Amino acid sequence: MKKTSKLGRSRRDFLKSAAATAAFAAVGGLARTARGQSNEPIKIGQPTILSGRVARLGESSRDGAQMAIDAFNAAGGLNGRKLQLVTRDSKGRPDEAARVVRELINTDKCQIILDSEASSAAFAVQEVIRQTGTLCMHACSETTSLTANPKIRAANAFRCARQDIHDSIAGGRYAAQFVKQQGFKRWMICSPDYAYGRDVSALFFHFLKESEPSVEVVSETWPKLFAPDYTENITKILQTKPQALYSALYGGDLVTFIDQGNLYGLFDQLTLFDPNMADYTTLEAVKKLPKGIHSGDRYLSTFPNTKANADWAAEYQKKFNVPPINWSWQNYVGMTFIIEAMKKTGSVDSKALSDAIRGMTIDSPFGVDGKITMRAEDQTIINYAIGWGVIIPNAPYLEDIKPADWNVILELEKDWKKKKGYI
Amino acid sequence: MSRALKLELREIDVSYGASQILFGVSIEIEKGATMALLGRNGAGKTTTFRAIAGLVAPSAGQILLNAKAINGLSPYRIARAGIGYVPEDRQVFPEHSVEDNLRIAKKPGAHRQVYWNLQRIYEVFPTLYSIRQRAAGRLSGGEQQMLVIARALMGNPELILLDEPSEGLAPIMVQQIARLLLRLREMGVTIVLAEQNLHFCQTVATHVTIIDKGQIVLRDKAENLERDAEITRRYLAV
Amino acid sequence: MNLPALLDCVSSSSCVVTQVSTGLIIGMLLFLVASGLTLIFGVLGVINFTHGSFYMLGAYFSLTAYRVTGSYFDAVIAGALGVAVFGVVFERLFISPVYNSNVLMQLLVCYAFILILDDVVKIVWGTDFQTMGMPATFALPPIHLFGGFVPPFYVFLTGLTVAAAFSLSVLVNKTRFGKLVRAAAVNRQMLSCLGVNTSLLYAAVFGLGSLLAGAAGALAAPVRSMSPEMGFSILIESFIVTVIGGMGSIIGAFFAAVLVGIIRAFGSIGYPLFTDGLMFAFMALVLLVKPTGLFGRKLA
Amino acid sequence: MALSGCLVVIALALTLDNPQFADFVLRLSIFGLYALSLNLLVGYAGLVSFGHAMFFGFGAYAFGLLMQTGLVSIPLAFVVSIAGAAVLAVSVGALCIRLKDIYFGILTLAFQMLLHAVILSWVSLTGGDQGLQGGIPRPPFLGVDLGNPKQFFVLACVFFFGLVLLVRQMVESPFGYSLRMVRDNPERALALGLSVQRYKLAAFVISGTIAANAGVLMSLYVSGAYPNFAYWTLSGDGILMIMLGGMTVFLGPIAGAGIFLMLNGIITRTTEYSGLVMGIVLLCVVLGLRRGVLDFVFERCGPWAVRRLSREG
Amino acid sequence: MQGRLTIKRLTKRFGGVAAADNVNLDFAPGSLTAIIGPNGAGKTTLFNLIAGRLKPDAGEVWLSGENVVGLPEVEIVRRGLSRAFQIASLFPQFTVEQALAAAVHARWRQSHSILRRFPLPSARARAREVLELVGLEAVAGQASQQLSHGDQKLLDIALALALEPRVLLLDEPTAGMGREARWQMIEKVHNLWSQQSLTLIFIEHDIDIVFQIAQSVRVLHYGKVLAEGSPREVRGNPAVIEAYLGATSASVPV
Repeated sequence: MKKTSKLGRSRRDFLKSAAATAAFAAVGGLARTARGQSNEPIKIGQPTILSGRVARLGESSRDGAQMAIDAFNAAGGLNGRKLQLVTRDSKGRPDEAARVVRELINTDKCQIILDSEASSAAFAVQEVIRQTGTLCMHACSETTSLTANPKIRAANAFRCARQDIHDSIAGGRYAAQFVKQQGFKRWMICSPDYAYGRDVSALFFHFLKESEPSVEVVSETWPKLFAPDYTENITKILQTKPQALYSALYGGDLVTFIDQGNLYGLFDQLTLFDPNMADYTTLEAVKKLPKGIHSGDRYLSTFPNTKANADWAAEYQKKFNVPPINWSWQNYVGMTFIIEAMKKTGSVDSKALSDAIRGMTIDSPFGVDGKITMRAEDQTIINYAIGWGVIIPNAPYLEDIKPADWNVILELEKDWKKKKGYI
Repeated sequence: MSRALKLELREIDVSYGASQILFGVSIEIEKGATMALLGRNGAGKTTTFRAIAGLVAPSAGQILLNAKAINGLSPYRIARAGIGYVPEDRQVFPEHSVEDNLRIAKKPGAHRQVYWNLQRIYEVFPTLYSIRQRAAGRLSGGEQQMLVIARALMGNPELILLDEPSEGLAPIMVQQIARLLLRLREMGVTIVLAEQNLHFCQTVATHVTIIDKGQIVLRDKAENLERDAEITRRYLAV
Repeated sequence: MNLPALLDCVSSSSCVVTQVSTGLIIGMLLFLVASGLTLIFGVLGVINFTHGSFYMLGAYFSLTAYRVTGSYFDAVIAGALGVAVFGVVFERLFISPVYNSNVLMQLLVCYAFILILDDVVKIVWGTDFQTMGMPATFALPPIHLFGGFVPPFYVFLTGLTVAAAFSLSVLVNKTRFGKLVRAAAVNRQMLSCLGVNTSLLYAAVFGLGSLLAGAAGALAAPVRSMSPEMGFSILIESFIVTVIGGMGSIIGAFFAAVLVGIIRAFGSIGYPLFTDGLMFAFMALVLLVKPTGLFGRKLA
Repeated sequence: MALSGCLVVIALALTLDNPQFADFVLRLSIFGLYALSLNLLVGYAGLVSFGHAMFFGFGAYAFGLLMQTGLVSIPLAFVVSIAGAAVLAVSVGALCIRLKDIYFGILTLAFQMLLHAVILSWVSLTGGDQGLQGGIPRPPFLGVDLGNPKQFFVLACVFFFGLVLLVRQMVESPFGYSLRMVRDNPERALALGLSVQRYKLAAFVISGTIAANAGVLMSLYVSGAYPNFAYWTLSGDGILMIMLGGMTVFLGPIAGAGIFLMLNGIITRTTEYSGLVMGIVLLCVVLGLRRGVLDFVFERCGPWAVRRLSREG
Repeated sequence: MQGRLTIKRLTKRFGGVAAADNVNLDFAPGSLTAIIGPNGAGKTTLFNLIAGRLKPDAGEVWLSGENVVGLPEVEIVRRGLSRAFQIASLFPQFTVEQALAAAVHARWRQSHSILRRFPLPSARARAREVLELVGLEAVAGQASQQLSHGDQKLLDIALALALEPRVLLLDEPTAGMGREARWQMIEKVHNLWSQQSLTLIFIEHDIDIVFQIAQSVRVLHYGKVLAEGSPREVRGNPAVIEAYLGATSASVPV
């Protein structure tokens, strides 16, 4: 209740202090005119990264969200009001992300935040919207604690992205089968030295060992994020001679790692498990894909192997002239949840939308059975497609995909949360 | 050194920031002359040289070399126009060997003439030949002084500016430098030297100019200096 | 910290061979970038903070050349020369006006260009990371050496860098150009008074330094994915190398690069989570004990 | 005069109740204070530090961590973090001031990056790259509730103006003049009996401590602390701010921080090529105003500004 | 012993060159002594050694009965020795009054005071006194860098005087001045000396000035004491003349 009044108040104050605001806004090079509210577009603020090494994250997030918005607007919008996406670069810096979100809410009058920040900035965004009460959809952060930890979770914040824990349970289970078949006992970790890399690696082995206690992590190596050179890590792996290697590297780092590893014939000597390999940009960039890498899917037009998914990918490709990637579908789905909630409530009120989204199930090409659910208890999505398979050099890139069993995921997740004291 | 050379300073003023050092200094040097610019510490000798060499721009007046204005040109252009400069503190390249110091300075003269090469330099400066591999920073003061004079010659200049070549040298070295300058004078090199040491100037110079507080107070031939004893004592010595 | 692992490694010859060769490989590319940085600082007195961006440009130039010509050799030449030309233009237009300014001004010009070049790369080559792929010539299995592995491409890279270091040292110590360069580093004004066009010399030195950065970028292209801001981590590392070796000392840069490579190679075994911290700590230590670096000239 | 300025800003912000304006004022307080503290070092003491973010980051983390323990009150956490920053500044400063010029700068940079590496590596304490998560609690103290945005705003403004006045007093005190002497002519200062090294150290410590204050304010503002608070980019931004605003006028750094924040705001709002535009703007400032501003600042305007300031005092 | 400066066997070498070579000198309290010698004789180095800026290779410097060799420069200043420099060493942006007040603060150990505004009234009053003493009242409000050369030199001396020294070292107080200005300057210096009960030691090139005011003269040459005595004695010394005009033996024709 407090939150709604806050939103209302800021709107009234905007009119009350229009002159002063205009004066200030002029300084900021921003021209605004007060207009009637009825056909004013509904603004959705999207803080993201548009510069530097992961600018691709921002671009594909924007494209994914835009695709959903365009469809909705073409169908008439919300009682004639169109949606408008306002995307801003935060450079991935948490304090800058916090500033951008405040600005989007306060100055640009965005009523909804589609947070397309990587993890550390997502936490900063969470702190801002906790204070403002604005509806927030995290569409990129995969760090479990963002929504799973009740101390960090916010009532008005949802996550529409893969989650470390889900990926890791799926990966751990998948790897356990191979351990059974091949007898891989000696494992090693080579993951990026930051929260995501550490968390997802720890979870993977947690669940792998749960099924196969004989597995042993004999050594670890932690390259820096965006490291240009992995030679020291590769030679360390060669020294250790593990049977299998788990790596949470992704994107350009993964490509560099594989290219440099190839020089040493690294992948002839062990089996690599990486949850992030099966993404188009990565697959197309690796010039010499080694045989037999096991990977989780990020986004593939062939998984789930449905017409809906293939159509969506084709439409995306046609619209933006690049293939969709993981962040594309996540933002698309995040936006879809928001739109569905608007349709249902006919409102843009944060509280009303939050209530509607909580527990909502939508039709989506990326769900295991064509549906994705926003779980009410921790406001995060489940039932999205997760599968592991073996990488092949050409399209469809991933073969022999074993879809994960969500019943198992949910069960193990629950146990784990209990252990962590989250429930 | 084919043409008749003439360096001319016309009424130049030089200031460093707020303090003016030179006030309307005019000097003329003809080819083949050895002119001594005498004056006490701080009289403006070094500043005059720096102005000629292009290291400081005069705020007024002109500097002409063979009737062409050279003030305002960058130092390397002035050097290429035929002026060799030997600064007061010598400024050898300390880590380079003696020979490298000379090689660095090697260039043809303003009219593409090449008289000075390593061989000729070593003939005139046999001492340098014997120490040619030594790092210039490790030479004695006198050796360094020889080196920088030789270095200036390697550029085949029409005129060399020597700032206090006798300063801080032992008497025996001063003698050697004096002999050297006389030899250069005989070879027809035009020399301008700044000095405090009157006797030294009387030995080597053909002309004398005395500068005091940034103004020229006397211009004369060296042989007439006895006649100017009063003035010299007043402006130079005890 | 994992001291037992470090001890194990040190007592195993194959581990020592592999990690030392690893250190050398890491050090070689670092040296190529750092040598340009140190050369420019030594002569011009400017810390070229855009050096990492030059490395990035070298990689992208060579990528484009490789895609056009299909020849890795051409790609490296294009990367190196392209960046050299860019460096000369950059020096003439943007750095030379601030030679006599406050060091902060030079810093700001460089910083501005880091920002600009990252975005230019983004506009021209796109935000996605790009890869060149290993040229067929080097796509060979690794060589076994005393129980360790060394990839042929790295052997080539190391050989080339050592050759470059050697040529650079000959160039700087034996040729007339080198003598002029070293003289300019000590006393630009006097050199100018000897008739040397030092502005031209400065531009040439800046061009040479840029060439080295560009060459490093081009040489690294087959094994490192490219993306905007890729110059940044290189800049930091080569800056550390430059400071440790002594700013202005090429031989210092060589030893420091190898040293940093070795620290990283063994640090990744002994202190896997603190290798960056190790490098900064080492740099601070060197600065405290000998501010001019291990091989630095004593300042006048 | 300053006091009335403070009151005007607070009153303005409260009556307008414009969140963006308040946000800007808060950020200006934080970065203005940070730039001002850096200028105490660079502008007044002539020590060009490339690692000033070390203290900003330290302040933010120390305060955030203390508050997250839930055991201490805000004033106590504040005092402890500032004292900690002072201790850090004394130890780092004692080492750094032994070096001169660029070497001083590089050594400060090395220590700053060392702190950054520690923050990234010590995950169990600092949260590594994720920073301090879950918000920073703001229990009420002495009748002040910082959880209330208005109260926080007023307190931050008062805090900012208080510190600005303190710094102002400092630069106008005999101590401040001693710093200028050490900057302009250390040899003469020594010959007058001033222990140059001690003054440098004092400047380093005071400046670091004030930067830590800005860091504390920042951690309260964003309700967290992140590794980039202690990263070189923030050190660089500080230098950018004082260069933009001017180093010889007392309020220059604050103006510079304002310009920087506005520029950044405008650029991110209008283009996604923020680096390109920011870079070009910077180039224009550095190369375009080079003769004007630099001469102006360092030669002509210098004595004028000093005179003007001394007349004011 | 207060104000006596005694130098014993002081030696300092730079590379192979001896800038001070076993120098023994004694300056009585309240005396006025000139040090002369050609360029490069080691005069300024001698001052730097006395003031503690340079550490001697060997020898002792006794100031008011205490050997100060090895003490930091600041400590030597605090024991009553101050100096003015050959090239006026000032704080260019300070006004004359500010500079003097700053020096007074330094003398009174108030330079670190943070809570009060610069300058403290007492220091300002004292600065005014020094100003009057040297006669710079008219330019009190001008920035140091805008002063005329002569006034800059005077301010430099005033800064040293503001420290209330017992021993004052002046390095070429008249360097770079016009003829008139020199005499005015030296007259002031002489007056200051006679009013302040100072041990005054100055380096000077203008020999007329030296002979006019110095009680005694020390001649340095190549780091050695070549001669000492009254001006008259020194003036007649052939070794001194040779040192100045250059050795006649140097003019051997080839």
